[in-house]
Amino acid sequence: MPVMNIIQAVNDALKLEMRRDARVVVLGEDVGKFGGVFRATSGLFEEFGKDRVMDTPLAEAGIIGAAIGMALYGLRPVPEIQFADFIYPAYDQIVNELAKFRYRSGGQYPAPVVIRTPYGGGIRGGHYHSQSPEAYFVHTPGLKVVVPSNPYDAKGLLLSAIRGEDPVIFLEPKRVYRAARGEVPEGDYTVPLGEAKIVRSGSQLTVLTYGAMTHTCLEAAKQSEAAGFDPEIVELRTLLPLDAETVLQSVRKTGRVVIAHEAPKTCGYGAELAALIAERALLSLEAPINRVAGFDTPFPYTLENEYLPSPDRVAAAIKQTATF
Amino acid sequence: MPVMNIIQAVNDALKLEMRRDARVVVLGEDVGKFGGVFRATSGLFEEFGKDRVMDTPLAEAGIIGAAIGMALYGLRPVPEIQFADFIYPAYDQIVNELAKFRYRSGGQYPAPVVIRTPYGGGIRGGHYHSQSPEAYFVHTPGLKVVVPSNPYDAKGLLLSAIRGEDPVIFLEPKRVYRAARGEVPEGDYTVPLGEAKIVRSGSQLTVLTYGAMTHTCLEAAKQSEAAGFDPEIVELRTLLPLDAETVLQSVRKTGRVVIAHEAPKTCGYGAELAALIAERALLSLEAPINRVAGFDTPFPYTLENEYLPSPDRVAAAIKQTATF
Amino acid sequence: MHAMLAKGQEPRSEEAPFSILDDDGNVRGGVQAPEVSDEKAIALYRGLLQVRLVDDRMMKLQRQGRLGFYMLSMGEEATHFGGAYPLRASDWIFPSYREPGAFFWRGYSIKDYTNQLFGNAEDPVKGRQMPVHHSAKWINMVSISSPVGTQIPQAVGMAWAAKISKKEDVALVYFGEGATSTGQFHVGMNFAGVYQAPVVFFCRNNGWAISTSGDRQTASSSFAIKALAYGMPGIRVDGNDLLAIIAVMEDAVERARKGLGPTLIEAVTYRRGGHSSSDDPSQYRDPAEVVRWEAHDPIERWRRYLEQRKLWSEALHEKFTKEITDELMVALKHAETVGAPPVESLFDDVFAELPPHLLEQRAELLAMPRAKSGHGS
Amino acid sequence: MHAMLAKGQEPRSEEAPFSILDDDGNVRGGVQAPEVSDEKAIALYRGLLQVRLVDDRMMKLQRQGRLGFYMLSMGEEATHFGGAYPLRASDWIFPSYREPGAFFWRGYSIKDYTNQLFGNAEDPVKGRQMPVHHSAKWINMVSISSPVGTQIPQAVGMAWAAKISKKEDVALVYFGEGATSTGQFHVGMNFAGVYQAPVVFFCRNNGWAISTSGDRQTASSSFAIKALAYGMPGIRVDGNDLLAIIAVMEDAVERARKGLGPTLIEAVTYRRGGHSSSDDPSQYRDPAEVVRWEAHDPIERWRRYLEQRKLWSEALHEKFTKEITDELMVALKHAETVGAPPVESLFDDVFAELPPHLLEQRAELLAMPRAKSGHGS
Ligand SMILES: Cc1ncc(C[n+]2csc(CCOP(=O)(O)OP(=O)(O)O)c2C)c(N)n1
Ligand SMILES: Cc1ncc(C[n+]2csc(CCOP(=O)(O)OP(=O)(O)O)c2C)c(N)n1
Ligand SMILES: [Mg+2]
Ligand SMILES: [Mg+2]
Repeated sequence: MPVMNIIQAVNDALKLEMRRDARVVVLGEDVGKFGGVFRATSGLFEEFGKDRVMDTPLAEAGIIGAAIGMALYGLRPVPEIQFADFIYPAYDQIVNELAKFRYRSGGQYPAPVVIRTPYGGGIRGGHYHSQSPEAYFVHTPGLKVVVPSNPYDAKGLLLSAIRGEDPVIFLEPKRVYRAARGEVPEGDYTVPLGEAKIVRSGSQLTVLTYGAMTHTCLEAAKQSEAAGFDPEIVELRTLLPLDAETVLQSVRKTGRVVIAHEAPKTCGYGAELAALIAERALLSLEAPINRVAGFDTPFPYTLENEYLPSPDRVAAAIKQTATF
Repeated sequence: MPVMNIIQAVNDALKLEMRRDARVVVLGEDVGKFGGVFRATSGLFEEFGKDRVMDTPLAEAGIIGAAIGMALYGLRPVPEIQFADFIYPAYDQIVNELAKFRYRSGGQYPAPVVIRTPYGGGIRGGHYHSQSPEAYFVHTPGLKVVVPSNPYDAKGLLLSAIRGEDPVIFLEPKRVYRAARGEVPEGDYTVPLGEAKIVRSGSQLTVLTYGAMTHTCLEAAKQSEAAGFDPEIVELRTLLPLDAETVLQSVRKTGRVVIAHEAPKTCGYGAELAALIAERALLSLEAPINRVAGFDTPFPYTLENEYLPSPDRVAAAIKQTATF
Repeated sequence: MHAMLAKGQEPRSEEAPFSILDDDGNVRGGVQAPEVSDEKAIALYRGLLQVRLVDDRMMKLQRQGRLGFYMLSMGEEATHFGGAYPLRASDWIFPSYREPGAFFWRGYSIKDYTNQLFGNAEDPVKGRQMPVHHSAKWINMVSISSPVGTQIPQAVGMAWAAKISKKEDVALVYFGEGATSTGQFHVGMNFAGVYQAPVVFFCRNNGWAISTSGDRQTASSSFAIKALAYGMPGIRVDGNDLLAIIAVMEDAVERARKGLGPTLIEAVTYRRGGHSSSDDPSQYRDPAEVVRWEAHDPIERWRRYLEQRKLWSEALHEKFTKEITDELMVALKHAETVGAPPVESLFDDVFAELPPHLLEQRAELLAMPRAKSGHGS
Repeated sequence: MHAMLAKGQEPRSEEAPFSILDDDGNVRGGVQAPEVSDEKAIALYRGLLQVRLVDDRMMKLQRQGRLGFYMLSMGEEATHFGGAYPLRASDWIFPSYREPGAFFWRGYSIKDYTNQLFGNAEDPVKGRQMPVHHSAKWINMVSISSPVGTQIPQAVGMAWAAKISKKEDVALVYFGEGATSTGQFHVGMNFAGVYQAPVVFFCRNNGWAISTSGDRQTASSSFAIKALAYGMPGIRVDGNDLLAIIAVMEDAVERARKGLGPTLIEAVTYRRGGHSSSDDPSQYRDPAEVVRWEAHDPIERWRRYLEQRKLWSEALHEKFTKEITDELMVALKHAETVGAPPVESLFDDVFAELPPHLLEQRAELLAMPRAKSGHGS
């Protein structure tokens, strides 16, 4: 099986699906001849031409607005937003339009648009190339939200997203775009949306995480292991719909929870996980729910390493929670 | 003391502050001669003229973008967004610009803009005249978020917001714009941001709420009282910064929590409250944390009464939690 | 081509908009009028009349408290039909909330219309949206949205998709002059220019956006001139002159279908009523303005034109009025008796299939005692 | 007035942009050049040179891995000075990331500049933003933002505030031609037209937005023509001709200050380098294009003009080069030795005062072992 990084896996999924389904088109800033600033759409323009791989003017509202119109007409657009930080000019189109089209038309007009966008910190990009906006979308009924952490899932989840009938926000962890490498089957396969994965089994406490933070948590687990702790790590993969069963089962087993994400803590996705657990598994809890998250400040530049939850910080939280 | 409704109290605050401080200006769609679609700016144009009460073209991004520029220059703009549902074209200006200006400029450029906007359901407005977007703003570092429920607080909080040095999202509960009436002192007074209020003392369980839902919860409390329950109701008034002390004290006292808001449940503000409690007061909890919220669907039209958390639903949650 | 300006030629607001019929229904000298068959000309009259009669009734119902909300289009009816008439059935329309006639022209029934207004169990949008927010996929009428301007880039996307798919379909998108101030207008127009998408932008300049007059929206000399910023032709047309609108639309649709790209049409008309049933325009504008515009009524002008063509009679008018009124009465009676959509439908169509959390929330709601839900008021 | 088009007059892209100096630095016949004193003319030369030398050095440092990120403006330097020069110190500038010369002209030191690039403890923005995102309130230079176009309505608001406050201050806002595609451009321009705000919109049309060429941004015949959509004058100027830019800016600033409203300037220039240090333009454009534009270098042109005025000498050039280089070396050495901002500063300036949750988070972080933080690379 070929070894790929996440960018290559995304690229592979796009190529595969565009060959399989003539309705799939790609649009965005610099996605054409140039292949995207992260090269995720590289080679598509050459293979599929300008009618299916479209360089757009610099306007995210136009990219998503046009993608909605295309989807209504029957295409399967997969727009790229160059950085998640630049998705906000399209926020109205996403939150008021894309998310509500099927519902508000009484089911007449589905709008299956898959928005791909790199998110998160760790590339020294300051606050405009580092944000993690997942909570904004999870809180918006009508959107599915997917965050892979590795090439295998990236390809399989993206294929599921494009073949699904719903709008999807597909957040790509740019910090590990190239660093996360792994075997990826060459042909067709899918990873279903809505299924979490236990990436490390453990008995003592549950770590809930997703995206680039999965790697941070795995590193933290190594430290914790060395210190005699045995955390279970659940990688959510899909934030909405959430695989609540897998989460709750793990929590009921361990009775202790650490939640880790990069986004600011207050009202982040971790809040929802904590609330769910406090609602459904309270009696299993033996320790306070511990959130390790970005601080409630804009994303900084120089102090990025202090801002981002590090393996040390996660390991400290594991220790604190396990020994509570 | 004069009796006012919330609209009159907001209007009174604006007039008072515009007389007191020549830097205060108001801008938005139809806020001028017409006095705003809810009449909250009525009479301002006549008194302060077109240079301080500005009808704008139909563009929320322009309203907020221009307000930012005015604030940088030293004015105190209080823009109105006609309905919170139409705030999204300005989302980029709010989330990427307004919220980060002071921070990103190293403290050189504060941007004290107070955005007033009516929010929430209950006026048969369907999903585009009913949304409750507070969580989107609470999750954005750099913004304060305020939600009054009555005329006294509306005036006092708005005056604090305008006199403060930070950007504020000031969400007005339009469902009770006219229905919530009460005595309002004529002259100057403020209600500080960041202080919750116990609107009903009780011993048995804590209900956390804000905005129009405060009234729903008070009604529910009457039902509950009749059924022999004794809930304490904490009205938050400011969502960010949160008065965590008052919340946690009440929870430590009662050991049981119901959280009520109109916004969709998943990743709503209630999630943050639940997470905070599960982090800081877990050992005091005697029952699962119960969230009563809007369902995770777009806001409907005909079935609005089914969608909105009713006094019955809150009372049922109180019973369930109290008897757990 | 009847009236199209050459690319880059500059329309000016001082210039009178393109017009074919004068207020008395005479074809002006020197202009070439489009051919409209007797049958179609009469059908258009019936359509215009239907919008006026339906609007009138609904405003009354709203005042009586039998209907929650309404938006009427009195005085702007010609824009509904002038836009829709020159299109094929396979073309798509992205309407705003003030073009019910475009729905009717394509066969949306008064019954559909009324059921939507009442948000009842037979409402095509299942009671999900406010009154006047229709959606009718079976006739390629796209779901109306409240947020102003959002449909503009969507229409461009649809048109561009048609081009990519090698179909001949054209998009028509309606919006008010207020919408030209939104960022959405700009990005939509700009994309259309760049991709030469087969789309017609139809700006109903009715002079007002709620209480804001057109001259507060922009300092440009007209709305049509904005087309130059996107390398497309823009044209001003008398929005109360159905024949003139048909003419400029025929040109624009032909250009689009031939692959010659988009066009902006500014139809100059007037919002004679309030913005909506919640609005009282006497608070912000001179009633004399309304009176002046009554003299240019688009329906009366079309009537006189038909008279000139010997197609109109009092009897025909009475017949249409009675047919429409009867249909309306039956529809209203029906709409008011049909109940609300089932409670469980609240959770449908958020996604293609109900995910676990919505299944749970549905079960939770169904287990509760039923809330009072007054549909239609 | 040197070159301003009358309101409503239409600029065309086929027309050559307004120009005063030819490539040899001669004043073209028949045009009236603005007066620039000997002293200022020389100072402008020094400024141009400083940008070029600083850019050059920083790109090298970036390649060596000593600097995290950089954006250079090679070939576009005349726009920095042509924009800033005609303003008063009390006027405000809303820059994009590609006008460092405007900062320098107002007295921002190479040391400030370098500290910002390294995000160290002396960085005026406290290490909060990426390199090249300066902010200098003491000289009315507004904080640079990455999101393209957001500064445009902000500049309008500031200008409008000045007007309301009965001050004479004018706003200048810079942006690339790519930014004209954003909704922000549209709403900003439109507000400025409606309120007749004293603002000058300065579009640096450098041909490229990352890999996207100007003709993919819009189908309009020029960028300047877009002014017509907002009822303001638009003018194209040779963006490599400092004297011509000064001329059109003087007109625009004069109009703004007199209460005659906003102006759009399109300065036609060329981005000779990559978009940023992360970009490799050979992947998407013909290197011959770059070579062609080298012949129109704005600094060389100004040098020849000075030569004509007998103001330039090799010795002067050497002197400036040495001064600048020395200053730069000192600044760099300093910047690399100054440490990172203190950890606790992470929580400052989110709000005017630290609210309880940030006090807690700060305490939490300070209690942790210190993370490795490599500023400057
Ligand atoms: C983005 C947005 N902002 C504000 C509103 C509130 N609003 C509804 S209609 C309207 C005026 C629209 O005027 P125009 O575009 O001229 O259309 P008309 O009503 O005249 O047909 C406004 C401000 C809205 N629906 N959407
Ligand atoms: C809203 C937004 N979308 C995308 C980007 C990514 N981006 C940064 S610069 C740029 C191109 C800008 O081109 P132009 O406006 O012509 O300015 P130039 O770089 O040529 O000076 C893009 C697409 C961004 N910063 N902001
Ligand atoms: Mg209008
Ligand atoms: Mg450019």
